Amino acid sequence: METSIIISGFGGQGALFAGQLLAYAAMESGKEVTWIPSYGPEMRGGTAHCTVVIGDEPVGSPLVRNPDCVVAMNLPSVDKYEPLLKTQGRLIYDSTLVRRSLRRTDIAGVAIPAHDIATRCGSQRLVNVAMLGALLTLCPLVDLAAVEQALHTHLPARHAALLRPNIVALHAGAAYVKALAETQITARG
Amino acid sequence: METSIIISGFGGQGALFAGQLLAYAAMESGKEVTWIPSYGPEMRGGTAHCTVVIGDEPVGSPLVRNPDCVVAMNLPSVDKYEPLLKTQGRLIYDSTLVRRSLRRTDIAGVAIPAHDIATRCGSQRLVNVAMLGALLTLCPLVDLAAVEQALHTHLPARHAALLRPNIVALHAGAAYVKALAETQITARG
Amino acid sequence: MNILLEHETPATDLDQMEIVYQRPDALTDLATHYCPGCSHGVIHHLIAEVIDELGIRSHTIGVAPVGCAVFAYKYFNLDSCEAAHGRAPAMATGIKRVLPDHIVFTYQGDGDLASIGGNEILHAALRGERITVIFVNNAVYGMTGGQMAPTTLAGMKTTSSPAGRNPLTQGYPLHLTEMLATMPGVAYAVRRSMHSVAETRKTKKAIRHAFTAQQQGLGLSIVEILAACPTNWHVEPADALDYIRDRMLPEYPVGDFKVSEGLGDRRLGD
Amino acid sequence: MNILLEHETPATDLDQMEIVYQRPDALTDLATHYCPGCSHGVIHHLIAEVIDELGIRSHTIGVAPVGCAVFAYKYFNLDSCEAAHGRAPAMATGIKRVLPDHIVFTYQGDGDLASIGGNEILHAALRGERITVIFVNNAVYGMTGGQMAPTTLAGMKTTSSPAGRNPLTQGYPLHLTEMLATMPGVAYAVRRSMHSVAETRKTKKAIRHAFTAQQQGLGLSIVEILAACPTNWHVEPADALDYIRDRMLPEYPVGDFKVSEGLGDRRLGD
Amino acid sequence: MTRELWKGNEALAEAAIRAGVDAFFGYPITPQTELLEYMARRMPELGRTFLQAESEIAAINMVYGAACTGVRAMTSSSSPGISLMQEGFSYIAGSEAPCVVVDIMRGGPGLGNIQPGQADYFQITRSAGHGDFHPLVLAPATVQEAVDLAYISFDLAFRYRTLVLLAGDGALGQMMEPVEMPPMRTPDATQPDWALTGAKGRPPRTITSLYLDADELASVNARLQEKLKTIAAAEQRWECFMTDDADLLVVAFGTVARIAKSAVRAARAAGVRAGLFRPISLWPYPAPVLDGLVDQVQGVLVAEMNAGQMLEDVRAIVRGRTPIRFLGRTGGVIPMPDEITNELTHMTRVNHRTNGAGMKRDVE
Amino acid sequence: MTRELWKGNEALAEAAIRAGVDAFFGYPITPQTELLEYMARRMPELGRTFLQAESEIAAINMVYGAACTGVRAMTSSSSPGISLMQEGFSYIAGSEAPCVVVDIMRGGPGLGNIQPGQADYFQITRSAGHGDFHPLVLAPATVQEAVDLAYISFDLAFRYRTLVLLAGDGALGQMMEPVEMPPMRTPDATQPDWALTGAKGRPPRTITSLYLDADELASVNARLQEKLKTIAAAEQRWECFMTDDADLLVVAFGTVARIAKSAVRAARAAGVRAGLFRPISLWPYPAPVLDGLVDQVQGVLVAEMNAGQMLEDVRAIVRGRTPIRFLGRTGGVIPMPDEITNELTHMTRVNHRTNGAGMKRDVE
Amino acid sequence: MAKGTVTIQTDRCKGCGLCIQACPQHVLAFTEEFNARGYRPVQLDERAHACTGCGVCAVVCPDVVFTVYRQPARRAA
Amino acid sequence: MAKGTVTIQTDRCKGCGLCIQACPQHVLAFTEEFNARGYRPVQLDERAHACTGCGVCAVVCPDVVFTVYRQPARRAA
Ligand SMILES: Cc1ncc(C[n+]2csc(CCOP(=O)(O)OP(=O)(O)O)c2C)c(N)n1
Ligand SMILES: Cc1ncc(C[n+]2csc(CCOP(=O)(O)OP(=O)(O)O)c2C)c(N)n1
Ligand code: SF4
Ligand code: SF4
Ligand code: SF4
Ligand code: SF4
Ligand code: SF4
Ligand code: SF4
Ligand SMILES: [Mg+2]
Ligand SMILES: [Mg+2]
Repeated sequence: METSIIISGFGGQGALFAGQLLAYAAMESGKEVTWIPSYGPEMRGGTAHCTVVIGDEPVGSPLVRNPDCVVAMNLPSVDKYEPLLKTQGRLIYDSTLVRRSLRRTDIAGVAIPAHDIATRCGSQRLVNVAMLGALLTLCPLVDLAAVEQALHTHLPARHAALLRPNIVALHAGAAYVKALAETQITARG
Repeated sequence: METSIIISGFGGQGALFAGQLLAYAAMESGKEVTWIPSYGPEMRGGTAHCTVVIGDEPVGSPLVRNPDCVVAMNLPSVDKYEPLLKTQGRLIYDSTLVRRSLRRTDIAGVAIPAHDIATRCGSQRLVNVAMLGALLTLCPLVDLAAVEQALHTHLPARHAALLRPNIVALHAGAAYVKALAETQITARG
Repeated sequence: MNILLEHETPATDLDQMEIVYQRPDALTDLATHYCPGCSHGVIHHLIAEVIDELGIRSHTIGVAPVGCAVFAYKYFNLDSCEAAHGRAPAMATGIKRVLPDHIVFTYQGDGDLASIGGNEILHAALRGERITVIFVNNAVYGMTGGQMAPTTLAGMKTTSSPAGRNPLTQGYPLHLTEMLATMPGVAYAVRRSMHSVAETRKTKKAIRHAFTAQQQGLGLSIVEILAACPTNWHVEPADALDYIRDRMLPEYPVGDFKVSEGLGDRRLGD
Repeated sequence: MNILLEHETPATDLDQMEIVYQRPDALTDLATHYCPGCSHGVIHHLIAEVIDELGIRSHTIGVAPVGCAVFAYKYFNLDSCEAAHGRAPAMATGIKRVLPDHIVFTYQGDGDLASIGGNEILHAALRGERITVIFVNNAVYGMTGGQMAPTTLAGMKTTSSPAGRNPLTQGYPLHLTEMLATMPGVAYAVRRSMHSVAETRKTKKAIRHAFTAQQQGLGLSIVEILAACPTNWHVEPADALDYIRDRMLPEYPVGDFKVSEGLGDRRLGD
Repeated sequence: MTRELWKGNEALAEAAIRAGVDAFFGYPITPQTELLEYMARRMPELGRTFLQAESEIAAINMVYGAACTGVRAMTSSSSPGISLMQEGFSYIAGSEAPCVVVDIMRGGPGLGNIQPGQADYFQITRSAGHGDFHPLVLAPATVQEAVDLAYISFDLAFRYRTLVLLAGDGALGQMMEPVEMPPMRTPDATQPDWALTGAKGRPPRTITSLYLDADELASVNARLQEKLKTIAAAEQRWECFMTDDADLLVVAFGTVARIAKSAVRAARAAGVRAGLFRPISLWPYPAPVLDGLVDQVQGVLVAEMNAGQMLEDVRAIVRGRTPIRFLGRTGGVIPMPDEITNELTHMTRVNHRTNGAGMKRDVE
Repeated sequence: MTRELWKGNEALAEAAIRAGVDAFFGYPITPQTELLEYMARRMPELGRTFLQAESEIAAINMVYGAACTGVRAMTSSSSPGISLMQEGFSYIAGSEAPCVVVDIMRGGPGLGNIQPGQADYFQITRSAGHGDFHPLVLAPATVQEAVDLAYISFDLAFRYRTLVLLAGDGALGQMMEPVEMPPMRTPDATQPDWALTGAKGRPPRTITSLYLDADELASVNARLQEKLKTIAAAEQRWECFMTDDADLLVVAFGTVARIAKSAVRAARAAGVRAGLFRPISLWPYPAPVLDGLVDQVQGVLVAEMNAGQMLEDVRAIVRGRTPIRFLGRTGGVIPMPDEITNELTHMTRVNHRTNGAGMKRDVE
Repeated sequence: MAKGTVTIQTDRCKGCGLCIQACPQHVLAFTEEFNARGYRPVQLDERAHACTGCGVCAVVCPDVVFTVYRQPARRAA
Repeated sequence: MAKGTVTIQTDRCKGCGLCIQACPQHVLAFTEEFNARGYRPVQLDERAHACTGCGVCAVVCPDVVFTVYRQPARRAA
């Protein structure tokens, strides 16, 4: 079984790093995994995304047409990936930036106020990790502890000060989804 | 039937031009013909030669391993081509420059004092045409008239003054061979 | 947070006013892919204005480089093509030689022009090709993510000179425009900068002179422009302009290295 | 007419005498393929003498060009290789970077160095590669039969400029050495000539300085040498020397365009 | 050994470093640049040579020069840069300098784009420049395999005095995957007996590709051809995946092959007995193995990220014995597992030859 | 018409001139240089463009630029120079600029020598640069045919917006032969609707090979492949010589083919029913015709001045139906008619497969 | 009435801020909102009336988003 | 006794004449004969004794055919 996740946002929002964290965590959990970025001519701005595929056997294609899960950090990402998600796929998006409701009814969409959560945790830049926490609660691909570990090991030294806030944001994102689940998970965003 | 002729000498002796004259004459006589130079890294000096193939059908290979006729204007050319000549092939060489006698007995070698003939006709530079005249007398591949015509048409304008001496040398070379034939053509040079 | 409307319109009554600046004809209506604060956009704008002012759009042919400006052919509203990396001067030569009455310009980055394309510009200059070269020097390879260019400053850290460029092993910053200026085939060779409004205006003038030199058939004209690459310099756009002024200018002073007489007489006044 | 003996020996009793000139060690015993009177042979001789004098033969590596001197690797009695056309400075860079204690030199014609190989020499100079470049400028492509080179004189007829080089369309003669001299990476850049015995001796000195500059690790050293190609100039060997003096020198004056201080102090006296 | 997450380009660089590469010369180009950047950081730390060249042409000629001295020299690039190196490759082949070159292929022709591609197949396996030669071309399908092949590449280059080309694509270069890195090798200090090291106490050596005399050059070529024969016999590499009982055979290399593996598994799950033949050495092509498999299967599906280049090799091996179908993707589009599976299912349905649209087609 | 004696290189130049070539950009290289020198003399006389470029790279990019304006532009070179043009070829293919390039091949690899060769076969028919494309490659065997093909080369280049490569070798370039020159054409003044001529009274035009979006580049490639299919169907050229009743078939192109003709005649004289199949278009390869001949013969002899390049095409066409023998000459050595005849006689004697020495070998 | 004004194609603005820094009248500021490309574009702020139509913003803007208007010069009458 | 002399590797001489022109003592001349490569090589002429062993011929000869000998400097005794 392979699970594919696309994490997508504006350049600078940390989509690629979130994907790497997930990949590190998956590897440390003994899974097979691939991570691949989109790479284009735009150096800054524009939309950046990465694809992570996690499996029990060596991963075939590192790229997917129809992902199982999408983490969308902005509207263009929702626009792009909502139609591509697999049936019964999961779409987590930032309700702070994306105001429209989802169109498909055969996917599970979860809106999380990631921007607000991140700001509460200390910085707008934590949106990516908050959403990763949310994803991993919705689809328990790896333990949050493994992501925490990955953060410890791979957060660039110059961002050491952000380690704790990152961990807090990860759990805050997770907590939000858990709370939501405890009330109800709708099939519509 | 194809007849192949190699004309060979030191660079500057006019071997290539003699070959071209022969090729022009052959073409004007309605034959098929190819002419090809040897081309090497040495710009001046060294040995230069060309190969002319004359036939009734379109010529196959413009290069030959074993020529029918060789016009050798110096010793290295004799050294190189004597062994390569076809059995019964003709080797015309300048006895002024080549003092050794030929080794093969299965070829027809004709020594002509081309240097002397040329000098008598007005210039050392006429050696090539004198030897061509000799060749065409020995092997009547084309009429001397055709070569004369070729000289008229293709002697570079800046050498116009040499036209008559060239024609004289052509016939002088021919006359020498004819005289020789009238006495005897040996199979040894 | 909301998505804004396409145009933010001011309260003032526009009908009463004259338009004094607007998108030049010689630019298409496409949004560029450049990073925020990238000088390429401004330089495109300047070139387009000059082309409009000289009224040459319909017989001008542009040659885009390989570099961040690779899509320049989409942004200029004129016939244009995309050269192989560094070969724009050769391609422009091919065009100009068969269309001598047209205006041909190349638009090239420092990697494109001064690194891989050094021989093509050297020989185009030697031959005095009547082309105009807009040489955008941002001291890095922008498009490929900030590697060292021949124009990278001594000590400057890039992704391929992580310890800072060491001139003793990686070379000294290249002053190509000065070198080209020594060649008789070059009619106009100057350096300008984008670090301020005033300098930007001078850059535009230089671009006009360069095109004029071509119109007059004087030889090759080249305008080197010190330009900002905020992304690969890892600074904010506004700071990038200071970086040009404080770091690049000392190594690359602006100046006129060659102004052919024919041009000087008629043009340098303005 | 007879073939001569291999050696013509003089009557004098040689045992009584000292040898003052003989074939240098750094030349192999091969006869060259050069045309009569070609300067390449003399220049090889000078280089070999310098190498012998400096005692560096056994740690010197030569890089031959594509050009008439393509077989230089056969004539020098030292480790050597044959580069692709124009790429000798890149190949020499590769060698020198991994063998920094060896002496590496390229031997290149004007077509090889200044035409197709313009970018490789430009950037080797920019980087200040510690190599020595012997640049044999005979103003034509010798090997391919006398086509125009970037250094061909204005008005000079070649097989590819049959009407004489027209600088306005075919470019002005290229002064590459002067251009390279402007670069900080270059330690020594001079032009010399082969047109007389005195000048030939000066050429040899320059070659020695160039190798010394490399030994001292000062940067790239280049000696441009005005050389005769009697064959493609269509003149007799002796007249070719006059041609250098009368035609080439006015365009390409001999001179020291760059002599790095380190070198000047110690060496230029002799 | 520990598994670490490595980006393909950086893993290739690190593997070459551990294999003992002495000198790297390169020029940036997407999607290969991280390799160069990694070298820019690491090589100086290790006291080895890194130099950014002014162009790919300079880079390959620097590699050529360094290799002539007997050190381990390499460069890396992507398709347009590889085109520019063709003359250099030819000189290297002619003078038998051992070099390693990495090609992280992208979409073409021309500037094309920076997405993954496999359309350098011809220009690296066939010509790689004028004259008769082939580089030894190895095409890894995973980052781990890229590491493993890079690790042995210099051994191969030196054993045969040949150019070794590691051929990946943008996906392999850009992706991260868990890798076990091999240990750092202690560089071998013995100098080959052809290397230019200064003619001290021995006759001078020359390295050249010039042989003006036709017979001499012919004999050099005969020797080169003999060497190629030796390589062809000894260095074929391939993987057979589920081929034992396969009715249908997918033939694919590199990234497409790993995708095809998923497709084969899916096809099996759907009851189609598919298998995968994956050439690892593109030159020498592992023809005998494929040849053996052909008789056993009812059809062959060639899948490539190009318009049908390896396809020509497969056709020559199959020699009409079984139908071949081709699935080609160009422009940086990567074929998805289900597309390959669909082709396989399609092939089971039709046992006559049909012509698919676009770049899906039945070849014979 | 009058027959004149022309040197191959100069005849090619004059034929291109009579075909209306507007611009020539080139760089000297033996054995092609006379073509450039002829252009240097004649083009300015006619008021057309001649420029000696600083390198082959500059030359092909000048041709590319000039071709973008819709004029007839060409260059010429020989093997190492052709290697240097590979990137340019790829850009030209990607942006569909019609260009003509002459390749007078010499011995390789590397600097090799200046004698005749045919070892660019792969690099001109297969890759010619990165990405998926093939130039239209025409290989004349006589100076007359060189003239005739050069005369139509621009028509082909413009009809298909493709690169046309005229592939000869040093022998063809250097030899003189009688030729009937075609008349001077009056250049066609209509400008193609894609040409860059200044956006006067019309929307601007752009010529590029860059398509960052994978799907877009894929569709460009699909279009290019369609075009190649059209060319492949319409532009096959070949000559069959004495094949009607042939038992043995020689397959050869260019200079080797003309030599093979003599060999076939000689073989016939010796009672061996030999014939010659001569591809004139090397791409598209005239496969159907050869395919048809294969069933009729008892063996095929491929003769080339390389180590076996076209051989691969022939093998793929023969598909094991009949034995193939290969006679290869490299380094500038030209096979002589009697060597080919000997091979043919040898083939009649042995009807089992043997392996010849060196580059004579039985292939299958 | 203002001497000049500008219109701003906000969907094109990349929020680089160069115009804000260059405007001699300091009448430009970022919006709070993001545009579709994820940037906070520039707008005339509450001091818009102070715009002179000098065009400096148009000169420095890399994304050519400004159209600059100016009050026609009054004839001295 | 001559102050100096030279030996000439005549098979290598290409008859370019540069040495003849350069020799300050005018003691060099072409032979009448040709060598194996077709050139008329140089020899010391009848004035050979005038050779000073100055080495100019060796400096200018492209084909490195000269070995130059000189009478050892006599000690002033
Ligand atoms: C032959 C080739 N080599 C390398 C590249 C990769 N490449 C694309 S742009 C570029 C450098 C661009 O730098 P510069 O010219 O300074 O332009 P900038 O992006 O800075 O404006 C390189 C190396 C390529 N496309 N083709
Ligand atoms: C790539 C390539 N292009 C062209 C040539 C042909 N070629 C050989 S030597 C030469 C020019 C040599 O001229 P120069 O460098 O001036 O040396 P010279 O012969 O004058 O000493 C050329 C163009 C080649 N061998 N390779
Ligand atoms: S990377 Fe630099 S040069 Fe390229 S678009 Fe961004 S800012 Fe401009
Ligand atoms: S052609 Fe000129 S450069 Fe070449 S060997 Fe002859 S004289 Fe020397
Ligand atoms: S026109 Fe002048 S004053 Fe008005 S906004 Fe622009 S820069 Fe400011
Ligand atoms: S300069 Fe242009 S792009 Fe930058 S903030 Fe101002 S309006 Fe926006
Ligand atoms: S050594 Fe001097 S004097 Fe003697 S031959 Fe030579 S040049 Fe003349
Ligand atoms: S200089 Fe040398 S080659 Fe020339 S004539 Fe004198 S001895 Fe002979
Ligand atoms: Mg740049
Ligand atoms: Mg020269």
